[in-house]
Amino acid sequence: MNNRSILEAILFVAEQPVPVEELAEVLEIPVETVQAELEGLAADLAERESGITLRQIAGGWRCYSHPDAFPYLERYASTATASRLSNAALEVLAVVAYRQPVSRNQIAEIRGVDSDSAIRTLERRGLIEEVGRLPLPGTPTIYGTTNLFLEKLGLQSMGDLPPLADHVPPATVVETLEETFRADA
Amino acid sequence: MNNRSILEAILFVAEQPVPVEELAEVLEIPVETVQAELEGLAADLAERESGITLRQIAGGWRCYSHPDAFPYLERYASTATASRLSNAALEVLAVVAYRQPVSRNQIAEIRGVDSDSAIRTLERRGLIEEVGRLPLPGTPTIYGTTNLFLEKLGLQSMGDLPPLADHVPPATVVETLEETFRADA
Amino acid sequence: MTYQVKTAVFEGPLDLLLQLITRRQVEITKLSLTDLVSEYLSFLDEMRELDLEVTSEFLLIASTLVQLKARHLLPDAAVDMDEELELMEERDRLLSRLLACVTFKDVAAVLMHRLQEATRYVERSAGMDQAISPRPPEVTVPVDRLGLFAIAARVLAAPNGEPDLDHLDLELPSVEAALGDLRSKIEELAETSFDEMVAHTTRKVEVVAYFLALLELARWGLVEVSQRDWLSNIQVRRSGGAAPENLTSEWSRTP
Repeated sequence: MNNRSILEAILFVAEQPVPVEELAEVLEIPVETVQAELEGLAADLAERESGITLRQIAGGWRCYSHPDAFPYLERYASTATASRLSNAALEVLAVVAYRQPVSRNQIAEIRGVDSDSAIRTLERRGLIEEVGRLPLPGTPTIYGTTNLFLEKLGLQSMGDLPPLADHVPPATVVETLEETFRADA
Repeated sequence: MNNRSILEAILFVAEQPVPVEELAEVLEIPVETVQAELEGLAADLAERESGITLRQIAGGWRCYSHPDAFPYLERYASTATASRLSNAALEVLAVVAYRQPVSRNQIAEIRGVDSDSAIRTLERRGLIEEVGRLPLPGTPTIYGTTNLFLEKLGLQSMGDLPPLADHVPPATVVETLEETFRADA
Repeated sequence: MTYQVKTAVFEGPLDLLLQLITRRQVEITKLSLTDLVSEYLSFLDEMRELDLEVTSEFLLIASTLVQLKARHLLPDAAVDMDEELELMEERDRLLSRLLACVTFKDVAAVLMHRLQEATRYVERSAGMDQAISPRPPEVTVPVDRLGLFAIAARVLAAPNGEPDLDHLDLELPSVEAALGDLRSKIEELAETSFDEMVAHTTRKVEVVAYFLALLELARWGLVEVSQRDWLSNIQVRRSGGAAPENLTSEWSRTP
């Protein structure tokens, strides 16, 4: 796989502008080479009239959908798939519902994966909201569910959610451990 | 902006696989045209060795980074890769995939060993789920695979799984086994 | 000791039988029922000695095998037709279960391969850019309260997924290596701070390894550590004492 394709793959999944130095480090090639490849890639995308554009912005590079596609994206956003929450978003929603108030880091820790974009989605959809800040370095935001959440789930109050405590016996953890020791021959 | 670019832009922002019918509605063109354009786009991306691939999966289309770029993405994001399933869990998953809907007892019968903890693991990972109850004493739960299973395995539908017959041991093995166990040999 | 190694690799009676069979697959055409039965039985003995759980399933298979072997050794003995039929049925059942077991083991390997392949495809989850993204008119939550509860139970029950020892082994930084590094640094510098010592690390777990190593050094009396208050940098100073011979850390890895 060539450098340009690797850069394309990274910028495809990136959730914010990536500084050219960071890309150079990941690929273990000089910064100048990265810069040249990115300029080439951006020109390429523009030339073949791709639906994706690559732009140097806010100290880094990032992929965006092409502005001309905007009216269609708007229509797509109102379709069933786009307005349905993804599996990742549902998992984050479940965590927030049962563990609120909860911080970004706590959510990521529970799920074992970075959950920032799912959190953003839920915030944008009005299902969760900032409810405060933790008195820690960086004063991390903590999240809780909204009234819209109650409405969407047909709940009168949070008390209507089935209680979790009785359903998570610590035994399962023990069993998982046990299985890992036993079965993975 | 041409149809192919619009589709590319939509699939770039999509957070889950998008059914072809939905895309047809957004673009107001026939389903067949969309399907053809998507196949063309997928071939295009593959041909120019793009870092992005387009795949038909779990009932829709979705963009992914190219698998060859994975080691670099891991370095970029230090992605927590999903922890591996144990052999026991994989075997249970295989049984459920091909014999669904299937009960706990039926699974244990096939594997010759109690499989409860592996079933729980798979359920927790969202790969299998309760799909009903048998009308028997104790109303045993029966299990089936989920949509997440399709997605995690890169399958479009259950029909994409290789036929079970392909995995039955070759005739020579069967014969030898049979011969060994034959009393009047 | 070898028993434990052996017994750890099979799961249940069918699995055991399969392993005994495939162990000789080199010469599968010369598979002898007699050998197979004696091995199976000796295994059951071993398991009993080790106090492993021998279920009725193990015994059932053993008795079928023994019966088959007896019939095998005495082909001309007068037999009860009913018993004979029953034995044949039992044999066929065992055979078909073995075959099903082999088949699904094979499928499991394929599924694992596919799962591994699929994780290499990474999807974009950033969604639309906030600046240009239109607000969706109506969000749909595709589950009800019980569905959400089920998801919460699943996600919260297994923080960070399954514990996987293989992974741990590969990815955990070694405390021993950190110990070695710290010792040479402290020899060189005489006085430094914890922040400086871990300045080169990139992962939190590495910092943890260094911290554990530092505690170990302090315990051995090789360094003195001090801290002004609980958030301030930890100061590390080489203490006068010579290093005792043959220090072993409790973090040493046993092979």
